[in-house]
Parts: sequence; structure tokens; C-alpha cells
Amino acid sequence: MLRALLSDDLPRNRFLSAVLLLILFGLATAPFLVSGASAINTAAKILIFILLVASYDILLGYTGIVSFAHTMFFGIGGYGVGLAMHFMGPTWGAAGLGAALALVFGVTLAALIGLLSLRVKAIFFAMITLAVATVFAVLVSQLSDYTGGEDGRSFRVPEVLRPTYKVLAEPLFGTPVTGRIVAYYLVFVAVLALFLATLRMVNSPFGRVLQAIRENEYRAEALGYRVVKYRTIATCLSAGLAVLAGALYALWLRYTGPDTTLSFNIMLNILLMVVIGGMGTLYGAVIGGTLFILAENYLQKLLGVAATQVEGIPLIGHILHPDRWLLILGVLFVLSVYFFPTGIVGKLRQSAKA
Amino acid sequence: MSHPVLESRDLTIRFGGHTAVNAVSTSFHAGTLTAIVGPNGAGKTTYFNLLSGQLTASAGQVLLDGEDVTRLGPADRARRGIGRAFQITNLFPQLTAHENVRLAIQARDPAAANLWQRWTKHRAWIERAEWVLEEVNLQHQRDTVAASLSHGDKRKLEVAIMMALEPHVFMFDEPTAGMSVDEVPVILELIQKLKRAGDKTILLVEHKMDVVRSLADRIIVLHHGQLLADGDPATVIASPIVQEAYLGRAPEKETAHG
Amino acid sequence: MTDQTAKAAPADIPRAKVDFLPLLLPVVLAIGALLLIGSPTTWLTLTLSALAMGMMIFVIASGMTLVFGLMDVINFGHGAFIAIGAYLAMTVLAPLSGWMSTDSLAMNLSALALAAVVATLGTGALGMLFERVIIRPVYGQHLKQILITMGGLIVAEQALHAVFGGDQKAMPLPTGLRGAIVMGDIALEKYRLLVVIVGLVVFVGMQMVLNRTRIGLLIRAGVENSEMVEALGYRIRRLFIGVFVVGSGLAGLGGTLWALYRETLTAGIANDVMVLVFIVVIIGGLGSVGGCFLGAVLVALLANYSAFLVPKFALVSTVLLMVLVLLWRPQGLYPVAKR
Amino acid sequence: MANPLLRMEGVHTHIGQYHILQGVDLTVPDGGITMLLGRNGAGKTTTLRTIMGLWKPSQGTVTFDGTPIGGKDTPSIAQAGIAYVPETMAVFHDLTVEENLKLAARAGPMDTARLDWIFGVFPALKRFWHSPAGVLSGGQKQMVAIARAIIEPRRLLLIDEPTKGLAPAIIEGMIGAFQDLKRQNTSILLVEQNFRFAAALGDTVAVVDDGRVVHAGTMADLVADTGLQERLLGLSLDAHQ
Amino acid sequence: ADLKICLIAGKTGALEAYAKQTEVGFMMGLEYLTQGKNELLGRKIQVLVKDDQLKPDRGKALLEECYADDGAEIAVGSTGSPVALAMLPVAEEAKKILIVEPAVADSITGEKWNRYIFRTGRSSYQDALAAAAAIPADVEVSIGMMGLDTAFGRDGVKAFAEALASMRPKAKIVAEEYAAGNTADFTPFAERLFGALKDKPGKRIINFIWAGPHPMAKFVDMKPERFDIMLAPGGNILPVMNAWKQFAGAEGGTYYYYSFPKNKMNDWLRAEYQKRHNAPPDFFVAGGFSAAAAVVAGVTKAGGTDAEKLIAAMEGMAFETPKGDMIFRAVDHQAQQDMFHWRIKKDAKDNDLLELVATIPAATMPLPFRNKR
Ligand SMILES: Nc1ncnc2c1ncn2[C@@H]1O[C@H](COP(=O)(O)OP(=O)(O)OP(=O)(O)O)[C@@H](O)[C@H]1O
Ligand SMILES: Nc1ncnc2c1ncn2[C@@H]1O[C@H](COP(=O)(O)OP(=O)(O)OP(=O)(O)O)[C@@H](O)[C@H]1O
Ligand SMILES: [Mg+2]
Ligand SMILES: [Mg+2]
Repeated sequence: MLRALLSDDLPRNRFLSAVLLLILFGLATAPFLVSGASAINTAAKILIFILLVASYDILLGYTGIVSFAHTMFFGIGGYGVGLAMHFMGPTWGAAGLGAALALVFGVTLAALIGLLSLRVKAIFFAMITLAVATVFAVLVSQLSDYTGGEDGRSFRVPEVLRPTYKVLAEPLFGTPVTGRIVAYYLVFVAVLALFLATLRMVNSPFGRVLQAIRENEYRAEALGYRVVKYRTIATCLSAGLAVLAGALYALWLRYTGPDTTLSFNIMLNILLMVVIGGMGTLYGAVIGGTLFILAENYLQKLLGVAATQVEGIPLIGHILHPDRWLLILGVLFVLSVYFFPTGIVGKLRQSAKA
Repeated sequence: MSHPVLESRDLTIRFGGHTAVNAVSTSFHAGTLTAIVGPNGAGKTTYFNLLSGQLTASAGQVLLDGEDVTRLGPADRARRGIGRAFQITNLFPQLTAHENVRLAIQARDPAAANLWQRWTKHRAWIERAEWVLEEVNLQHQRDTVAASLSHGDKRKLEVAIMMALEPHVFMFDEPTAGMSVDEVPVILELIQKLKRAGDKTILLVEHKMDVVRSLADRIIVLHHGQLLADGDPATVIASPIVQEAYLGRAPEKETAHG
Repeated sequence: MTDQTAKAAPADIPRAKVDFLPLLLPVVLAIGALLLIGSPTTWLTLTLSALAMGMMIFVIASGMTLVFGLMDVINFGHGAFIAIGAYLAMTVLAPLSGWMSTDSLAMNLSALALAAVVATLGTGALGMLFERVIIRPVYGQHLKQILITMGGLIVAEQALHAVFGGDQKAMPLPTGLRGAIVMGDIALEKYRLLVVIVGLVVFVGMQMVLNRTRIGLLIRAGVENSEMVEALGYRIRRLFIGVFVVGSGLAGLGGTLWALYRETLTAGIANDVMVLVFIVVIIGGLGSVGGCFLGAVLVALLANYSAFLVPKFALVSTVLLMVLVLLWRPQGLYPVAKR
Repeated sequence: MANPLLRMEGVHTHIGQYHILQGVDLTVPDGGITMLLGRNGAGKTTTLRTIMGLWKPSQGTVTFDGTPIGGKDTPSIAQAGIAYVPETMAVFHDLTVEENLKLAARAGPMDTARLDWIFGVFPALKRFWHSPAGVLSGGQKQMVAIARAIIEPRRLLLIDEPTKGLAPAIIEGMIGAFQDLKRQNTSILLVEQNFRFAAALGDTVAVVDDGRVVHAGTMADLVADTGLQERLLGLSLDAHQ
Repeated sequence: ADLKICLIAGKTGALEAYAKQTEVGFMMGLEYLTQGKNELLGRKIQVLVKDDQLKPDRGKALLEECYADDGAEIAVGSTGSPVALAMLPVAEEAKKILIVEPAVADSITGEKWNRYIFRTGRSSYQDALAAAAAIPADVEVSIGMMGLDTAFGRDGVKAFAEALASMRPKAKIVAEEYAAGNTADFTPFAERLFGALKDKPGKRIINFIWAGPHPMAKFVDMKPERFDIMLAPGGNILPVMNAWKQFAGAEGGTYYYYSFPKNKMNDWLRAEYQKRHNAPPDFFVAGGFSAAAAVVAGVTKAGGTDAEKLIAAMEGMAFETPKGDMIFRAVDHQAQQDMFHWRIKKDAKDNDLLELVATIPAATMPLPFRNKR
């Protein structure tokens, strides 16, 4: 049963299993474990990024394609849902229609990019996707009458997802059960299901072929695999999942804008999450996503605490200042690439073998 | 005589000003092993590349089972039954020997592109891959990643991958180069077995004349991209042009050694 | 080429031909633009200023193309060196405000030269550190390079914030280089003339070193198989460090030029040009100095013409140019290597 | 026999966690040609790479011309006078044939006479002088790799399977070339599968198995003793033809 | 319990310098207005400063956290307009007051407004009115616009056109150019504007709607005086304006310049700020201070922090700030405020750059209502 659910791709390391279980448990109970807006917001963001990073790993880790356009698909999902709700009102129909249109648009775009440009060398493909993503971002900002430009769009969501909607009259474990909780579990279930589905796909015969293509496309072609076809399908799959992640994120934030979905910073964050977690293993997406979002959210607070301890010490006080959190994060990037060249999951599995 | 399985008509490729394969017309029949010999740079590998689709001809045609496949890519030709082992080892470096072979087996299965099945469900692939590894005497390296194999073992894996494809046209490009003397017979035996099956078309590029002599039904000689000689082994080897162009010495000396 | 190798080359093997086709691109572009713009003075103003801007982009990008192309290292941290170079130059210029504000052009220029030298050497030295700490573990792994150099960039940018503060700094031009030379209706900023000279010197210098010495060969070979280069008896590590130092130093020089052009300075000063730098490096064909030069000129020309003719299009024109070039020549205009 | 030019004593080499060489003892006499034989995966290539410093020995000593070189870095070992032809050839694909050789000639411009001698052995190099090495045929690449090692005189050549992929005519020429080198007092350590070639060229021989040298002696002894051949190399008459 | 106020700002990211000013100004405002006791209605004030990193999603999450987890009763923020806009619905859901400072987008007190939103910061439209006021009134003027190619720039140009129409009917916009923030070469834009303006009647001015590194110097280098064109770069923070020393005579409108407003609060701010930071207070320091003034005045008047009472108290409330009195308009909660028409001095020095041409009184600026109630 568990094997089937995980598609025979078990964590293969005791410590890793424990951490994954811990994350699963934490995410499943986040709203009640720690009450408050901060915890639930962080947990939801972790969920969405796990899905987003997993979808990117299909490209990067499994197929060996470097694309800088992944946030574009994330954005398409976000804008699909956001604009549909903004213009059509806060109904489920609008959300569904927006997501469906975004999915169709995103996957078509992915197929086009794939068919047109997957023949060129890897680094050039990366640059072409960067270009396409840039043009898309410019377009979104210039069509500000529809998209809201840099300001993005805030919109309302269906009644049951709003914070003002009370599900239970009484708080449960000290947490008031509002529409936010409903929205959270909507995201949770959707992400869990999509993640397991992704796991299944990378462990299918198809997924094996992707790995072969990553390893040696020339040889794969000689075995009879049409490389461009496989790559294009992988691109579409990955894009579709990113669209869905974007749609969920918009639904959760009740806002969509270039900074939350399209910015190059997010692209880099995704890359980091993949690499820190470990490329070519979806569990890496879970670990990488969770760690990164936690760091992004709590590093500053942590530094705030640390800074009070070292206040007055000249240089250290300067460096540990909460406003310099990015400095610390930068150092952490470098260190993690240093010490986890195969990602955390890779490292754990290696140590299991030795 | 039966239909040729594979045929090249005026097959030509030019790189810039250099014509690497020059209007080669010949055909290959089921049940025969044709050895292709010629000096270095004669165009043997390039000719293979044209037949299997790695390169597209500048002029001329390739016919497979009577159909024109000149414009098809390597994947499509592989699907139609062309198997190819490369001169310069061409593996999936970070995958194990077993996975390398399994991917070749999978390629023949319509389930290869299935998105939803678990690959672990395909016991048949796994078992067959093991069997193929045994065939080339590589079972002890089953779980070694290809990059860590010694050169000779890589050559064996290269052959194993082609065997796993179960093609009906086999193209060996110097299969025994770098293989140790005690391993060469394993490969030769394998090729013999294919020959005995009687319905396979086998092409072999090889510089070791003893190997060629022991296996070939027919030899063709390429020189400067052109077809220089074609015929049964004894005649071709004995012909003075071949002695001159390829072996670079008198025929007696060569036979004396054999 | 020495006599004896010339002898060794048989006559029937054609020499590698110089590829002139891409050189026509800027010419065609300029002529097309002249037809569309109509006014020759406007066209001339745009063209001259674009040529100068192209030189500046070239200097900024040249270090990147060296490192990117020759060592196969994608240095997203290039921008950090640009910024650091600019800050170094600012630090040098601050106490020299006397030299900067006199009317003596010689004094002006020596202040700038001093600043440029310090910026170049300083970033070069930092480059050595960067190579050791950041780059070395990730040779040959593009993705990791992108990430780790990104990390380096963030650290450097934040460090600049910590040292110099987050606010914008002024970086005024010296008196003698302010304003423009006006010829009829054409105005060309004086500073741009200086940039053209520096750009040409850098270009010629790099071409000489790469084409007339063994170094260029060694680096290209080393990228492909550093193990074999070592087995031939060369210390490829040192060479790579050297290349990285030079690349970083050029970034520092570029940063100095750029900040002076902008006349203001923030830690994020390089972010605006980095996209252009990437495009130029790609269009030129990873690692080709000549390609980078041509690419820079092309990009600058196109940016100016399109901004004048169809301003809306200006934003995407350079990206489009890159895509078109890649469709025509998938390896860039002057591919160095078949990677 | 002359003093040994190269001596390996009890050399162990690990690659990652794998223990590949398990105590190799090997000597290469000065001015002679030594053949290194053994089945696939025996450790021949690893032995050469260890000498060259491309793998670091974890134990044991490697002495070249009286000075220890075990653990030194590759460039120093190369500068001490050792040249290497790897089994993968490792020609620089982006560089032309000329540039490949130019790099190998550390001392400066290539010596014209020597170049002519190389062109004599490998005529194809002359024809492809200005072509990128990447477009050469398999055998032609092998020629570039060998030419690179002999473009300047070196004390010792480490050559991994030079005949693989070469046409018989070229192999004949190569035997001559190696004998020329020997006359110029260059010693050679040669890994070879082609026993006939090995027999024709070698003065001494060492057989590697499982990361150890299991036999060392003169070539003549081995050629004479078919029983020994069979035992060490699995050579049987029909396999060898 | 303590009275908790959240201050959300983009403390890291491109606008770091702005955010720092806001924070310092806000703190100094509280200090001055509570006479250093830091108490209001007998309750100790606790300010929770949060960094939204200029990310709208983060701003939103932080504001939720403020209201729900930290128990903040009032929130102030934020630096970037996209962040502020994303935060607006959170205030409405939480039913708590959000004072927007210093984000400028018109829609904050326009179409995106809700009744929990007040803004002490000036809107783009107010900037436009100030800029328009700096245009000569009695002569014919032809204006070329150099706008930043974002919603900010485009809205700014639109607002400026409207402001001209109502305040300076003799002035006309004859050309609009928009350039991306990362434009390297402004030559084509200058050429277009010069071309459009050079044969136009009356005074010729190029007006900038810009944020970030300013193209002013590049335009000066192109010698606009050849065509008798003046440059009006718009108000900006001190470090930017300090780079304009040599452009004596250029005019424009601004929100604040430390030496312009003459009142006790500003005197104290200038003196104290000079003492602590060895520089005159800038733009956003005054803004932060004003937000603090609004909080203190509102809470005092309402006698507590209950949102409904605060709304009732603050609608139409006048309060003192370093830049003079402000009034929260009852309809859209935008603070009406004086703006300043300036000119660059003859021998300007760092931090002594502008002279006041005229104060533009709040009452004379025709600021429309754009919100739906
Ligand atoms: N892509 C290419 N561009 C230019 N020339 C090429 C290219 N590929 C092959 N050639 C040339 O074509 C000729 C034939 O090469 P090919 O590899 O077919 O030789 P071969 O007969 O297989 O030789 P070998 O026995 O050495 O493997 C060679 O001279 C080679 O340089
Ligand atoms: N990079 C590596 N990582 C792990 N094991 C390796 C690696 N390279 C070689 N080996 C192993 O070391 C052993 C010796 O390899 P080596 O290449 O020295 O053999 P060889 O004698 O040269 O064989 P061949 O004749 O096939 O070239 C083999 O078992 C091989 O699998
Ligand atoms: Mg070949
Ligand atoms: Mg070997």
C-alpha cells in the first residue's frame, strides 16, 4: 500500500524517512500545532513551494533541462485564477475556469517552447527560456489595465475560504476554525495528491527514459527514444504542475502579482531549493522547499534574537543585524553547495550506503 | 536472391569540402555478416552513421526493408530494427550496467512511454537485462555505474545494449577494440550465435584481420570514402589494392602469421 | 604563426576562413535605421552614442565572456565585481575631489586613471579569493555555478551595504569630462569619447593575448579536459585563477566606467546592466572576445534605434535580437567551442 | 639490464571507496620497452594513472629516475619527463590538430624534423592539420594522442592501448616509430591487448591481475612459454588465431 | 497591556534606504509627541518593526501576523506600492486600522481603498499637483514628459496632465516618453523629446516622473539649452538631489525639504536628526514622523484603539506634522497637505541645495476623490 502510494521510490534512509514524516506531520497539523497567522502562512507557502520545486525537478533533476521560465508558468496559474476571480467575481466557477484556462495556456506555451527550442544546446535553451520569461514579465507589466501591472491584483475568494467565514462556532485546540483553515486544507490535500502523482510519474517507465535522456541524449535517440518528444512532454508536465501550484498560491494569497510569481528571485529560490534538497529526487523538493521557506521566514527573527546577544561587539553585531539576513542566507547558499553537492537527500543516501 | 534488408544507393556525405562517404551503393542481406574494412578515416564510421541515422546524407538514399528511410532520424530507424554499437563508447554514464541494458530493453516495449505504471512492475525487463549481461560476461558488474567500468567492460556494455535492443540489423563498430584477449572470444561467440540464427543482418567494422576472417561472409573495403572492393573474404584480402591500401604489406606475410 | 608550421600545412587543406557575415549586421542595422529615422543628425547622434555605449558594455561584459567562455564558468557574481569596482573607484576619488574639480584635464584624467587602476587591481585580487572559495568546487557544473555565484553576489552586495550604507552615492564626473561636444545639431557627451578609447584598448589587448600567445589555447584545452592539460605538464589551476583574476579586474574597470557614466552609485548598480551583459555574451558566442565586441555594439545600436523609433519595443528588442541570432547561429555569432 | 627508470613498490590506489590497486610492484628499465598486460578491469589503466599522478597512491612508493614522485601533482610529474597517452585518447576536440600538438610541445616551436618523422608514421595528421580534432575518425584521434606524446623527446612514455582502432598498416608503422624512440633513449611503458604487437615490441613484460602484478619477466620468456601465456592471459591458440 | 503598533517596511531590498528613514522618522515622531515617555492614554507603546522585503505576499502575511498573532491595534506601512495594495484587504478582514506610509499609488486611497485605510503619505496625484504648481502660470508652456515605464510612471503622467488642466491651463503636454528603469542609454529618449519640443511655442520644459537612479544628469549632458529647454526633475531624496548641484535654476515640486516648513515640530526634527545622524532629515523621515503624528492624534482623539471609534475620530481630523498641518479627508482618508515649489540654488552645496519658491497650500490643490464608498 505504502509502496504503491510512493511508487516504490522509498526514502531509503532512516533519518530521511523520519524527517519526511516529521514534515508531513507538521504540515498536516500546522494550523493547530501553532496557532496564528504566521504559522499557517508559512506552512501554506511551504506546501506550494514543495509542489513548485517538485515540478521543476522533473525538468532539472530528471530530464537535465535548465529552464528559467518556470516562474512564468507559476505566474500563469496565479494570474489565471486571480484575474478570473477579479473580473468574474469570487465564485468556484471562476476559480475553476481560471485554473483550466491557465492550464491549457501554460501547457500549450510549454509545448511550443519545447518543440521550437529543445533541439538547441542546454545553455542556449536556458537563455531562450530566460528571454521568453523576460518578455512575458514585460508583457504582464505593460498590460496593466488587465493585470494590474507591478501592483498586481487583490481579489476575493469564495465565501468558505475567507477568514471571516466560521466553520465551527468554537475554536478547536485553541484555533478558531475559519475559512482560512478550509483553504489551508484545500491546499494541503491538493499538494499531497499532486506530489504523489508526480512521484508516480518520475518512477514510471517514462520517468526512466527521462533519466536516460539526461544522461546521454545521443544514445537515447539511438535506442529509439524520440528525445524531443520526451523532453517536450516533460516540459509540459512540469509546466502544468507549476500552473497548478500558481493557481493554488493565488487562491491562498487572494492576491497575484509579478513579485510573488514572476520575479527572477523566485526562479533562483526554486533553483536553490532543488539543489539544496537534492536534484533528481522528489524528496529533495520536500526538504529543500521546507528548509528554504523556513529560513526565509524565520532567519530574520532568529538574527533579531542573536543580535541582541552580540549587541555592541563591533563587526559581529553588524553582520548579525536582522537587516543583513540576506548576507547570512548568501553564506548559507554557498556553504550548502559546498557541503551538500548532491543535496541533502543525496548526502543522506550516500551515508546510508557507505 | 532475397530482398536486401538494408541498402544504400549512391550514399554521399560531405563535410565542408571533404567528402567522407562518396557515392557508396551496396546492399546487405539477412543471414549474412558483412565486414567493412579500410584504413583509418576511410569513412567506415561515417557510413554507419548514415545508415543508422546519426548523420543525414548529402546525397543518395538509405533503404530499410525496401522503404526509403533517408530522412528519418536515428530514433525512427532504431524503432525499425537498426541496432548500433558505437566505436567510441556511448553509454549512460551515471546509470548502472543493469540500468543501461534495461533502458535498451524498455525501448522495444510500447509501455516505454507509460506515465503512470511503476517501472518496478516490469519484472520481465529486469530479468532480461540480467540475462543479457550474462551473455557478455558482465554480470559481476551489474550494479557498477557505467562511468566506473574499465575500458574493456565499457566496450562489452556497449555491445550488450545493442543486443538488448533485439534489432534485426546489427551494426558493430570495432566491438573488440580494447578488449582483452581472453574476452574477445566471448564477443566473437556472441556474434557467431547471431549469425547462426540465420535471419539477422550483421555489419561489422573491425581492424583485426583475424577476427574479420573468422566471422565474415563478405568483406567490403572503403577507401577515401569510396567502395574499393566487395566480395568474399579470401578474394578481397588477397586482392593487391587492398593489400596495398589497407594492410600496407605483402599478402604472404599476413597469411603466414594467421 | 611560425614558418615551420606553415611549411607543415599542405597546400591542399584550405585555411580556416574568417567569417565576415556577422560583421555586416551592424552595418545593415545602421543603414536600415538611417532610412527609417530620416534625419541624419539624429541618426548620427544616436549612432555615435550607441557605439560608445557599446564599448562600455563591452568592457563590462568582456570579463564575463572570458570567464564564461574560456573557463566554462557562468559567473552570476560578475555583477558584484562591477559594483565593488565602482565603490573602490568612488573611495579613491573622494579625497581627490580637488583633482576632479579643477579645469585641468590632465589632473582630471590622472584622478580617473588612479581610480580605475585601484578598482581593477582590487577586484582582480578579490577575484582570486572568489575563485578559491566560490568557484573551485563547481568547475564543470553550470547549475551549481549559477547558484553558488548567486550566493557570492548576494554576500558581496550585502557586504557593500554593510560597509558603505544602503543609500545612493554621488559619483560626479570631473569637470573636464562634463557636458557634450556639439557639432551642429549633434551632441556627443565628452565622457563617451573616453569610454571609446578605453574600450578599444581593452579589446585590442585581449585579442593580442588570446590569439598571439599559447594562453588562449591552453585555456580552451583546459576547459575541455583539464586532466589532460596537466598531464602535458601545465598547471591549469594557476592559469584558471589568472583568467578569473583578469575577468574580475575587467569587471572592476567596467564598474568604474559605468558608475561614472551613471554619476550615481548603489550596491545594486550592476543589476541594470547584467541582463545586457548576458545577452551580449550569448550573442557573441560564449567566450569569443570579438563576438562579444560585435554583440555589444549590435545591442547598443539596436537599443538606441528601437527606443527612438518604437519606444515600446525597446524593452524587448535586445531579447528578440538574441533569439533571432540564436535561430540563425545557435552557438552565437562567433562560436568558440562546440559545447 | 640497465638501472630501472621507474620503480613502483607496494603501490595501493583507492578510487573513492574502491580499493583498485592492491600492492603493485613494477619496474621499467631505462631505455627499454615494457609491456603491461592483463585482462579487462585488471588495473592497467589505474596503474598508469597512478604513475601520472592522476590518481594518488594511498600507500607505497613510486620512484622516477631516482626521485620519488608518488603523491606529486600531475604537472610536476609531466615536467619530470613523462608523457601520457590515455586510453580515451583525450584529444582536445575544439583545438585543431596543429594546436593539439603545439600545446604538447612545451619547450617552444615544434621541431620540424621531428614533425616530419611523425607525419611519416601518421600521414593522416598532415591532411587534417587545420581541422578541429573533434571531427577526426576514431583511429585518427588515436594518432593525434600518440603524436602529442612524442612531439618532444621525453624520458618515459606511458601509453594505454595505442593500437586499438588502428588499421594494420598504421600499426606496423607504429612499431617502427616506437623502436626509433627506443633508440633515442626513450623508455616506454605500454598497455596492450594485441599480443602480437606486444610480442614484437616488448623487452620486458608485466602481467596485472586484480590490482597486483602477477608476473614480471622478459618478453622472450613469455613468448616462448605458451603454457605461461595460457595461464596468465587466457590466450589459447584459437582465440589468438 | 502595551499598545502595540506594527510598522511594516521594505527594510531589505531595493528601497532599503527609504524604509530606514521611515522607521527613524516614526520613532522620532512617537518620541516627540509623547514627550519621550512613549506612552499614550497611559499605555506603553510598543512598536513591532517588520521587514516585508518588498514582497507583496510577505507584506500580506506580516500584516495578518501583526493583527492576529501579535495583537497589534494599529499598523503602519509600507514602502512599496504593490505591497501596500496587497495589504489593504487584510485590514478590512481584520477590521483594524492601517495607516499607509509612504506608498504613493493613487488607488490606495482610490479604487482599492476600504474604510480601514488612512494615508499620511502623499499620493502620486499630490505629487503631480505640486509639479504642476511649479510650472509657470501666466505664459504658454510646452511640456515633454519623461516617465518611468511602470504603473507609477504612467499614472504619474496621467495625473500630471489632469493637474495641469485644472491648475495651469496654458501649459500643454506635447510629448510623453517612457523608459524602463534599467535603460542604459537615454540618448534616444532625449532626442525624441528635444525633437518634439524644439519648435513648440512658449517655454519648453521636460518634466520627469521617476524613481530610482535619475536620468537628469544625462539629459543635462545632452545640452537641452541648445533648444531652450528647461529640466524639471521632480522632488527626490537628498542623495539624489545632491547630485544636481550644478543644475542651478531647475525647478520642481516636492513633498518635503527639511528647510522649507517652518514650525516647531520641524525645528525639533531638524535639530535632533542633525544631532543623531549628522545630516538633515530627508523625505521619508518626515513621512514616518507624520504617520506617528496621525497615530497619536487619532488614538488620543478616539480615546482608545477601537477601529470604529478611530475611524470616526480620524475622518476629517486635522493633526500637526513636521510639514505643517494635515487633514484626513473624510471621504477617502487621504491626508491633505502642503507641498513645496523649489528651485536649485546658485552655488548649491551638499544638503544645502534648494530654495523655496512657494509653499503650495493644501487647500489650493484640486485633489479629486477616486474611491467608492
Ligand atoms: N563531422 C565531421 N566534420 C568533418 N569531417 C568529418 C566529420 N566526421 C568525420 N569526418 C571525416 O570523415 C572521415 C571519415 O571518418 P570516419 O570516422 O568515418 O572514419 P573511419 O573509417 O571510421 O576510421 P577509423 O577506422 O579510424 O574509425 C575522416 O577523415 C574524418 O575526419
Ligand atoms: N572511476 C572509477 N571508479 C570506480 N571504479 C573504477 C573507476 N575506474 C576504474 N574502476 C575500476 O577499477 C578496476 C580497474 O580498472 P582499470 O581501468 O585500471 O582496468 P584496465 O586493466 O585498464 O582494464 P581495460 O583493459 O578494460 O582497460 C575495474 O574494476 C574498474 O571497474
Ligand atoms: Mg571509425
Ligand atoms: Mg584500461
